[in-house]
Amino acid sequence: MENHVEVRENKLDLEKITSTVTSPSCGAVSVFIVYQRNNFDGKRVKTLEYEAYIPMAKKKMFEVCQQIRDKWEVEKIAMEHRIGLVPVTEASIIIAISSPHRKESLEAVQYAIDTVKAIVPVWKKEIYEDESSQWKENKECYWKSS
Amino acid sequence: MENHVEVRENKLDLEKITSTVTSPSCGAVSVFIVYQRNNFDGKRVKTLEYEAYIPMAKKKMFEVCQQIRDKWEVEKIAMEHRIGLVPVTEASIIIAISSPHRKESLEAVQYAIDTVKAIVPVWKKEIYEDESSQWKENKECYWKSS
Amino acid sequence: MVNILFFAKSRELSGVNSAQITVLSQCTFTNLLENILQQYPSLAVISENIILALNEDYLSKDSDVNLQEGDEIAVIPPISGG
Amino acid sequence: MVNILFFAKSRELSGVNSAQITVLSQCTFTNLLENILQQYPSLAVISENIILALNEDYLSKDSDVNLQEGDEIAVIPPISGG
Repeated sequence: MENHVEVRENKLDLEKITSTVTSPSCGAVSVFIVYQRNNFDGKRVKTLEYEAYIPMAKKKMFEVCQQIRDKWEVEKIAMEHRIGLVPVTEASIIIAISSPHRKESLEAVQYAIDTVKAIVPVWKKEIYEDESSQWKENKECYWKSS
Repeated sequence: MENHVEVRENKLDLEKITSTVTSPSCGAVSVFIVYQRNNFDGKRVKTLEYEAYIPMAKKKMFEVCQQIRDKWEVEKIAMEHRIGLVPVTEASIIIAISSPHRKESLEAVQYAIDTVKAIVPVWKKEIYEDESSQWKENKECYWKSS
Repeated sequence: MVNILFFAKSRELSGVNSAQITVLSQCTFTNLLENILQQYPSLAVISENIILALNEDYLSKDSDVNLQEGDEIAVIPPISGG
Repeated sequence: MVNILFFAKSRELSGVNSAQITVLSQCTFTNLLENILQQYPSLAVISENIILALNEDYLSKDSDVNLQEGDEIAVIPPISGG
């Protein structure tokens, strides 16, 4: 039972993150990746800036791992979130989960991204080509008033 | 709307397959990978041998792509199946699907692997360390009698 | 004459990858399978566990089959891809 | 004295990343938030849209809060990770 959690400033390595969850006894690996889109409501996004309350973010990511293990029989879980400037088309988060059977890892990866978006303290600012910018708000965030 | 389908004898390249489905307008990529396990019912698996009815396999993989597009709004789909000798712990299939929103690609990748296992003519023989071997049968295969 | 392809266990049992055989041009799925089993009796042990494909599409077990010169039939044991 | 951390929009509005402030050692969530808003009035525009964390766990809006010297409070606007 292994949980790997990281918040890092550099580019996420899909191959490496996936390899941390493979094991000779696990047949299925599900991976979910969020890439940064180049537009929002028709405005062209120039770049993205992420910041995190790093120790709490990691703590909450470990809590997500534990919640997954309470619900599904999975083997290994890896999740890495990138912070700092993230160029358009690059990944901001990669979640990889292995399980003996595919149903578990597929359901778990979906739960993982839903829950990360709801409870992990990370913030994204979209910076548009017209130099305006906006802090985004996940719809999964329960204390968002609107 | 792009579908990439391949049946190949060499190692599958996760990074490359995933990159074929990314696009500046697509935020979510879901990937599912099957790795070969080293045991079956307590017998140690030495190696795996896959064979395919290649043109029909590709045709059915394209049909899976079309079924996905009938059901979900996804952007790009890539699926590659490896054949020939596949060492234990290496991947036999990688499916990657991008979509503007995560729910679609997550559901679609699950449907994709379920349907590939049901209709794509590919066969796996497990070769055990005691030199015995066995053709496997997917439980999803409808003309399997037992 | 149609081309017939064998895969996996059906290939091992028949001892060949492919062959050319003569079959009725109009028949039922059941007739066609019986005809193939007569020509390849070693397949009998998996006869309950086989589907046929015609030109890269599965045939339904209750279908009528129209065959033309050069058609490709495949003998398909339970699949195990993925 | 407790440490207070500001992130994202709350950091931009307060103008600081972190500070040390004096608050009541026993209070309700609402008291604590009011106290912080008094000391950082620029946060008023997002006051309906903030949660507080104490030592890396979210505080419930209807909770009573016990604070000790050196505790870490974070002002957390709606998150947008993932």
